[in-house]
Formats: sequence, structure tokens, C-alpha cells
Amino acid sequence: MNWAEVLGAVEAMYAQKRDELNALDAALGDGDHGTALHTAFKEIAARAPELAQARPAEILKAAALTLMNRMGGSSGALYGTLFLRASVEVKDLDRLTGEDMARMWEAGLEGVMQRGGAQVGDKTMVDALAPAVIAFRDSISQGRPAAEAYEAAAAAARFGAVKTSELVAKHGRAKFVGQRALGQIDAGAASTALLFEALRNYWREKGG
Amino acid sequence: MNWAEVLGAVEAMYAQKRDELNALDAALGDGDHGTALHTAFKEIAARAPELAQARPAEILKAAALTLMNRMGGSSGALYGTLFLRASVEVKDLDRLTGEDMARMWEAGLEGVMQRGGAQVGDKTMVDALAPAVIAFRDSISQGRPAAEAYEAAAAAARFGAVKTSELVAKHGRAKFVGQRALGQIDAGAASTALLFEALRNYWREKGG
Amino acid sequence: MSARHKKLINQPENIVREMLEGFARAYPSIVRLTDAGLIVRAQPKGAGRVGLVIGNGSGHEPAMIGFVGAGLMDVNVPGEIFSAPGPERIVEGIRLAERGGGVLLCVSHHAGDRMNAEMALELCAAEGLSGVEMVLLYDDISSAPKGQEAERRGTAGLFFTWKMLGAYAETGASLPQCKALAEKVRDATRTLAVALTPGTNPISGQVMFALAEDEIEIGMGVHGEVGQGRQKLQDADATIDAMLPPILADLPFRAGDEALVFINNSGSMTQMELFILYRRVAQRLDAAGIGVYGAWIGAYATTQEMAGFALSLCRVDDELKRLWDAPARGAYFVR
Amino acid sequence: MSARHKKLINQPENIVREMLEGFARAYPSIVRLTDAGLIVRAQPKGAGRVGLVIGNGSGHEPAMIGFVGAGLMDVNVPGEIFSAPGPERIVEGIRLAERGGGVLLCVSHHAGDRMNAEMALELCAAEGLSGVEMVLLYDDISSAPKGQEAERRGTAGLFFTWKMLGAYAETGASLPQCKALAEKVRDATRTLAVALTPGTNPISGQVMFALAEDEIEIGMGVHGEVGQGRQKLQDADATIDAMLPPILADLPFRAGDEALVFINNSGSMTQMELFILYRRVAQRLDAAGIGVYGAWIGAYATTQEMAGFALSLCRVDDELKRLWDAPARGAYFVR
Ligand SMILES: Nc1ncnc2c1ncn2[C@@H]1O[C@H](COP(=O)(O)OP(=O)(O)O)[C@@H](O)[C@H]1O
Ligand SMILES: Nc1ncnc2c1ncn2[C@@H]1O[C@H](COP(=O)(O)OP(=O)(O)O)[C@@H](O)[C@H]1O
Ligand SMILES: [Mg+2]
Ligand SMILES: [Mg+2]
Ligand SMILES: [Mg+2]
Ligand SMILES: [Mg+2]
Repeated sequence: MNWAEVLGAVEAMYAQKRDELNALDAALGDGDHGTALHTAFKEIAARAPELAQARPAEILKAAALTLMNRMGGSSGALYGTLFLRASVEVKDLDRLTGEDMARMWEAGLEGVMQRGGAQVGDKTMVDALAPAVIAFRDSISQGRPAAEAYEAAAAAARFGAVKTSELVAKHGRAKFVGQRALGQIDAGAASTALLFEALRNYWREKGG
Repeated sequence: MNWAEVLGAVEAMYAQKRDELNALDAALGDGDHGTALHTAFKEIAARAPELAQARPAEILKAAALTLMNRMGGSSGALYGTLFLRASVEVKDLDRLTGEDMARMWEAGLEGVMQRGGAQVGDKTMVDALAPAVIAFRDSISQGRPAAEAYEAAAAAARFGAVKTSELVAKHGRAKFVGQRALGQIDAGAASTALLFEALRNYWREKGG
Repeated sequence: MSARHKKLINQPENIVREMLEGFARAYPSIVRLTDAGLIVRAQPKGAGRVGLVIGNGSGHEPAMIGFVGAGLMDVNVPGEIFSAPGPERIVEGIRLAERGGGVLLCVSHHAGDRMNAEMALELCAAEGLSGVEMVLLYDDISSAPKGQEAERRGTAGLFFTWKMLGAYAETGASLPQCKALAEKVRDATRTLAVALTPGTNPISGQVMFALAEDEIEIGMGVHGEVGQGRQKLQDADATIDAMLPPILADLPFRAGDEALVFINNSGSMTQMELFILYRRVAQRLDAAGIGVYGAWIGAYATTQEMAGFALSLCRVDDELKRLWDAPARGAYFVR
Repeated sequence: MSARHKKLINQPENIVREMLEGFARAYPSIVRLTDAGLIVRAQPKGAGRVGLVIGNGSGHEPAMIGFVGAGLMDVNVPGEIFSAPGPERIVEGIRLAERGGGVLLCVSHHAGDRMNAEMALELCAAEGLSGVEMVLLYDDISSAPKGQEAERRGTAGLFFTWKMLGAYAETGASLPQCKALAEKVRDATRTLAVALTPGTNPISGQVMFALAEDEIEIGMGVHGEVGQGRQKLQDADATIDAMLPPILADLPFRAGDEALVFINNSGSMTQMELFILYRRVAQRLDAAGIGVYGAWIGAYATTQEMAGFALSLCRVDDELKRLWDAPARGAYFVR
């Protein structure tokens, strides 16, 4: 697979779901999550041609820097950290195996949790990211192909995102709405679920 | 007649018409004309006991100073000038004849026109005051009693006030609404008409 | 409409007095509140200097109370909300400003202010108080056509006179010189304002005017007086492109001139908008060959929480530049 | 609701860049805008002194761009509207502020600002840029209970740190000393805010929160973050009577203490209201035996045109008094 294409697929997903993510963020935060993510991924996708021949780690790093430096805010830092740590983990590899990707996402998750200080249950993107990464790792450790591992990861992320509606937030702007957050899905958890849905769709199509 | 009582009658009139005057002023100005006038006259009326034995000129001067200094704004200056010039004209008199009052109101009118620079037809209180003063003077010069002169003055003032609705303002805040003033009665003209109505009612009751 | 009816005040009838008390308590090293409710300099200016007094309706804060101080005004006589103070209070202000050099009574041209100032001068004459002069200040090009400048209203652009006259009086200039300088600044200043949304009168709670959601009014006065008419809301650049040419044409400002530029926030404009507007002003002045000697952007003469702004230019020569640069220490203007 | 949807801007995506251009053009003797969109002092501070950098989301103007200048900050790194700048830009700011004495990165405590600052420090370390420290600033007592001060948000009360730390760095204090001083001011400051009506996001046009016509929210954050809950609108005195005791109890401020008092306008409050509110603060502090060393009232850290205010107190000793009184020359803070 081509990671420039993968990120293009993520961009397409966010293009479609931008307003939905904004609406989720508006309920608990400042309503910009979809636009912020989509704008960053548009910029990443625009650089796809020049990165077409690059190693996965370079492509992931370019995405990370755009997320960090152009998206800004909390989620720019968090998504940036996710991709940056992922990139460091697979540095110098020309092609990523399922095992490589499992380590890569584990490193990304660790970075996000360290950066943001959020645990599972705090109603953040971690509530989607942690189950996704764990499901991915389990599938790979059981010898499944990456495409199947992404099926499991996407399902787990979606489930984790939906479950955030039962939680009260401990981080991000949503922290400041207190009990009012009950019944609302966290925007960052939703966008992480969409990220893994885009990855799943890509692997479904391209196999691997 | 007792001028402290006269001013009390004016206060009662403005108490009743305050909101109406505010509404007229709101259409073309800042909506405070009724409140401003009534507040000033309440203060004047409150001083009635201490002024009960004073000469007319002293009572009129006290009213003038309250209007000038407590009411403020354009109409404080104009009504203040009206009563101040009136007071100067009848200085030292113990009792005012019809002729005294005719001179007194003429002096007041002159003061208002000089102070504000408005002519008849400029859509201001002068449009009520000038006809009232002229009607009063005519009646007195024809040998009528003051009560009758006030009947004529009040009718003339009312007519002049109503006619301001056909005019475009050249002074005061109403000047800045331009053609929009058409169809609206000027608040200051209306309050002057009410002043002469209060005087008329007083003389009707108390004779003189 | 987006008028704000929620205000944090106490009894409306005490609004001016309580405001002045709070203001004076906040800046005791700069101003003092007299029993009669006048704002005077905490440290009077040097003996023999010309005293500067200005009266005005309240509701425009920080004007003019915030412009009392060293290098600025000596006394401000606040009236009730949007209503000129009466003559007795103005005379009291003149007395307080007298330091042996005479007193210049500055009048922002509004009918009520002019009439009350004239009565105050008559009272001064009657009481034998001599050495008192009055100067009428105006700047708003929308309130009367060119050629009838003396009919115009005083608005935010008077800021330049407060500053420069304040500096000039500190130099020991005589009363006639001070009056001439005030007229010079006035005659070099032109202002045009625009309103987006109304303020509310804090006492009556009444909205000061109505504007449709997509309308603005160019030329709106500081009490909501109607200007040149309503226009559709445009973007920031187009708004400046509509406002600047009449200002430049009126003086006229010409290529090679140097000017001070002032953008006054009428109340609830964001600084962000004002900076974006100023950016266009600077671009247009560059294109017109007019130099910017200095710029000043902020809320100095408000109309409660009205959203809108006034754009004001003052052409400066060496004398005015020196006066603009001179130190000043008011509660709301430090230089 | 009384939100203002009419804004005088151009293309929303250019809003921050155009604002910065306008700002920098207006105050060229004080600040300079870099190609990367950073605001830096026009005249760098003396060699060997500690450089002071602060980043923040835009939309709070004049904060922090207006606090760059002599005796204040050296560099401000503006982010997009209400969004922290990314680490690369912060590193750029750190580079620009370096004068040989190291750099203190000041962070107004919000998750995004903290995370991006931490990443910036990691980048500095990776690039071998040494002598860079970070200090987290917070003041809002409504955002976390006493005992968990380090969880609190940074709001308007950071004003005191900008001013005093700015003055301190000019004295030649070392980087560890500067950091300790910033913490000292922070730990002596307590703030509580109240919101009456919302601002609108200038890009999305979205109203930031909803409040009923007779409701206020005590503890509302500078981005509309929920505070301690809604209350019925009361008069000015009652509002202060509700806000001041928790502020005093939190530090606590005690009889005999001296404090600076700051009332920050969130956007469209009138100065009149703020003075009336301050009057009550002064009365209550008198009664509590707390001395007011100085007061400051104005719009310094806004949330667009939100109506509301923050009340902030800083307990001062002789060192902090000296730093408060020291000269400062930013575009929006002159002392
Ligand atoms: N400390 C944190 N740890 C993990 N995720 C966080 C944290 N803070 C915020 N988030 C995530 O970021 C999302 C908000 O992102 P976004 O709207 O882009 O940022 P901002 O709040 O700066 O506008 C939240 O929904 C939440 O999932
Ligand atoms: N120059 C003037 N000459 C005569 N009357 C005037 C003049 N200016 C204003 N007025 C009168 O004053 C009235 C407004 O009074 P008021 O509302 O009390 O004052 P303000 O305009 O200061 O609020 C107008 O309706 C008009 O009749
Ligand atoms: Mg958000
Ligand atoms: Mg009126
Ligand atoms: Mg009035
Ligand atoms: Mg955001």
C-alpha cells in the first residue's frame, strides 16, 4: 500500500464528515473540530504527489508536522503526536507489515496519552484510539492479515466512540460543560473512529 | 394667583403626559423629553412650600434654575431660558397683571429663540410657544382677562404643536432624522402646548 | 436586533454618580471627584497656565472623564446620560480649572452643549468671572455639508483636540493662543462614523435605533443621530473604500500631507475588526501618497455598547506633531 | 439572544493575517510583524536579558499582541481564532526572543496551549536550543477547586504576570529568577469572570454559548467554557457581592494585605458598568481591610464581543509593587 494514498483516503473521509464532526464539537467544545481536521488533511493530501515515492515514515512525519503546525489547538497536537510517534516507530522501513503497523499504532497511542494525559474513560479521542490499537494488535498477534486487523480496529474504535456518550469529560473544552456532556459523543473520539474507518476501507479495497 | 401652585399644576400635567412626551421624543430624538421635564418639575413642585410666600419672579427664577441645572440638555436650557427671562421681566412685582404676563411671555419667547436659534417653522417648541405668546398678547391688548388670554394661548399652542407634524426639523436631535420627521409631532412643541394647557386649566379654576 | 438589555448597574437614577465614584476610586493618582460630581485633575496644572474644561453627556465613557490629567483636560463636567450638563455645573468647572491664566471652555458641538455653555458664559460674565473663552469643536462630515463646517457635530475626532490642546496649554500658551490652537486642530480634522448595531440607553433600556441584520448606517452620530443613509453591510475593505474618499475630499487631504489616523470603537466592535479596517486605511493612504504620522485604535468615545466605529484623520504640521508626541497622563490616555 | 453576527471583516480565512497586518502597521514604533506572522518588539531588549514569549489563540485582542513592547513581552505567537499555535511557530518565537539570556515560554493554561508548548520544548531540545524554560500560568478559580490550582485555566488575570514579569526581565534577572517571579505573580493572583451575552466566532459565525435574557454565568472561561453555573441577573452590587468573597477566600486575601485590582472587559461591556462594578469592589475591600495598591479597568483580554467581565486580584509585596510601577510601552499597555 501507498501511505500517500492512505492519507488521501482519510482526507476524503473527513471531507464527507466535516460538518458532522463540527456539530459534535459544537455541542461540547467550540465547533471547529471537523473543519480543523479536514483543512489539515487537505493540505496533507495536496502534498501527496511530491511524497508519492517517499518511505511511509516520511509521509507520516509530513502529515504529523502539518497536523501539529497548521491545525494547531489540542487536537492538532494530539493527532500530530499520533502520527509523529508512529513515524518514528517505523523509521527507515520501506514497507510496513502488520506487525510494523501494530507497533506503530501502539507508539502513537502511547504518545497521545502521554501528551494529553487522558486515560480511557475520560471522554476523549483516547476512548476510540485505545480500543482500536488494542484490537489491531490482537488481530495481528493472532496472525490475521492487516485488512482484517483494520476491520477489528474500526469496529472497536466506533464502539469506543459511541460509548463516550455515557461519559463526563475530564479533558479538552468538553471538560468545562460538566454533566451536560452526558448523552453526547466526543468529537475527537468520533474523528478517530472515522480515521480507522478510512483505513479499513482502504485495506478492504487494496487488500494487504 | 399663586405661582408656586401654578408650577404645581404644570407638574401634574407632565406627570400625566410624561410617557406620551417620551414616545414623541423617541420617534425623532432620544426619548427622554417627558421624563426630563417631569423630573425637573417634580423638583420644582417639591420646593413649593418654601417658595409659597415668594414673589412670582423668585418662583419663576427658582424654576428656571432647576430646569437649566437639573434637567440639562437642550430643552433644559430652553425651558430654563424661558422661565429665566420671564422672571427678569417681572422682577420686583408682587402680583402679575395680564399685561405683566404678556410682557413676561414675550421676553421668554425672545430668549428661547435667541438661545436656540430656531424660527417658527423649524419644528421645535418655538412652533407652539410663538403662537401661544402672540395669542396671549393679542387677547390682553384687546382688554380680555388673563383666563381668556390663556384659553387663546393654549389653543394656539396646541394648533402650532399639531402643525409641526408637517415640518422637517432644523434643530435638536430631530434635525438628524431628516424627512423621517414628517408626520411626527415635535416633542418640545407638544410639551409647550401642555404647559399652556396647564396654565389655562389653572386660570379656568382660579379665575383672575 | 442584537441590542443588549442586560446591564450590570444598580438603580438607574444613580448610574452617573456611581460610575463617577468608581472611576475616581480606581484612578486616585490621576483624578478627583468633587462633591458636585465633577472630575478634576488630582494634581492641578502649574499656576498661570490656561485651564481646560469640557462638559458632555455621560454614556460615552471613557470620554471625557478618561481624558482629564496632565497634558490633557483639567476638568470634565459630566452631564446625565446623553444630556449636556447645566450652566451652573459648567461654571463650577470653570472655577476649578482657573489657575490664573484664564479658562478655555471646550464644547463638543451639540445643541444642548452649546446652549448650556453659552448660558455658563453669561453666568460667568454676570458674576464678574473674566478670562473665560469658549471654543466650539466639530468634526463629523456627515452632519452638515462642506462650507457649513460650523454646523457640524462634535464626535470622536475631538480626541485630537483634547490631546494637542492639552499639551499646548501645558507649555504656558495664552488663552487666545490656546483657543486658536483648538481651532487649528479642529479645522484639520475630519471624521466619518458607521454603525452596525445599536446601543441601549442604560436608564430607559430603549434601543437607540433599529438597523436590519444586513444594514449599516454611514454617518451615524454618537447618540444614534441619523447619518447619510443606510447601506448594505459590505466587507471591511469595501466599507473603508466607501468611507475614506469623502473624508479625504472634505479637508481635502492631498498627496504629500501627513496625517494622524484614529479609529474609535463605538462600543462593542472587536479590536480584530478595527485592525482589519485599519489595514485597509493604511493601504489606501499609501496609494494616495498621504503619510501616516501615527495611528491610534481603541474605544475612546463610546455610545454605550453600540457596534460601529469612527474613522478620523487629522492633518499635522510640525507644531501639531510635537503636541501629539508630548507626554500625557489621563486614566484612559497615556502617551 | 443578543449575539452580533454582523462583523466587518473580509475573507474569514484571512482574518488573523489581516488583523496582524493592520495592528503592526498601526504601531510600527512598538511592534513588527514577521513573515511567519509573529509579533515581535520593534526594538529588541538589551543583550543578555531573558526573552519572554507567549503564544495564544487569536480572537482575544488586544491580548496578547498588545502586550509586546519594552517592559512587557518580547514575542507573541498568535494562533488561529481560539486555537493554540503549533510548535514550529512557537520555536520560531523562541528563536526571535533569544538575546543571550535564555527564553521563558509563558503558557496560559489551556490544554492546547500546554501541549503545543511542550512539543515546542521537545523540538528545541532536539535542535540543541538550550536555555529555554516554560511556565504554566493560571488564575481562574472557577476552573478547578482550591488545592488543584495547577489544573486551573489561564484567563484575564495573567495580565499581572505579563506586566510584572516584563518589568523583571528588563532588570537583568536570570532565567530561573524570571520563572520564579512568574510563578510568584501567578500564585498571588485570583480571577473570577462572569458572562452576560455571548460573542460569535468570527469565522464560523457561531454563537459561543446561549444564556437566557435574565441569566448570567459566573465562572465562564475566555472561550465560553462553562463555569460554576447559571444565576439570575442581579444588580451590579449584588454581582460583586457574589463574586468577591470566593476570590478573597481562595488565596486567601486577608485584612492588611495590599492588592492590585483588575477588571477586564470581555468585549462589549460599557466602561460605565465596569466603573459601577469597581465602586462596589472598592467598598468591599475597604470593609475587608484590604488595601488597593492600584486598579486597572479596561478591555485587555476579550472574547470577541462577549458581554461580561473578569475580576482579578493580585496580592503585592514591595517587589511586586516596584515591578507594577515600572515603565512599560506596549501598543495597549503603557505605564
Ligand atoms: N487532553 C486530551 N487528551 C486526549 N484528547 C483530547 C484532549 N483534549 C482534547 N482532546 C480531544 O480533542 C477534541 C477537540 O478537538 P478540537 O476541537 O480540534 O480542538 P480544540 O478544543 O482546540 O478546538 C476533543 O473532542 C477530544 O477528543
Ligand atoms: N435649537 C432649538 N430651539 C428650540 N427648540 C429646540 C431646539 N433644540 C431642541 N429643541 C426642542 O427640544 C426638544 C427636545 O427636548 P429634550 O428631549 O428634552 O432634549 P434632548 O434633545 O437634549 O434630549 C425638541 O423636541 C425641540 O422642541
Ligand atoms: Mg474544537
Ligand atoms: Mg430628548
Ligand atoms: Mg436627552
Ligand atoms: Mg478550536
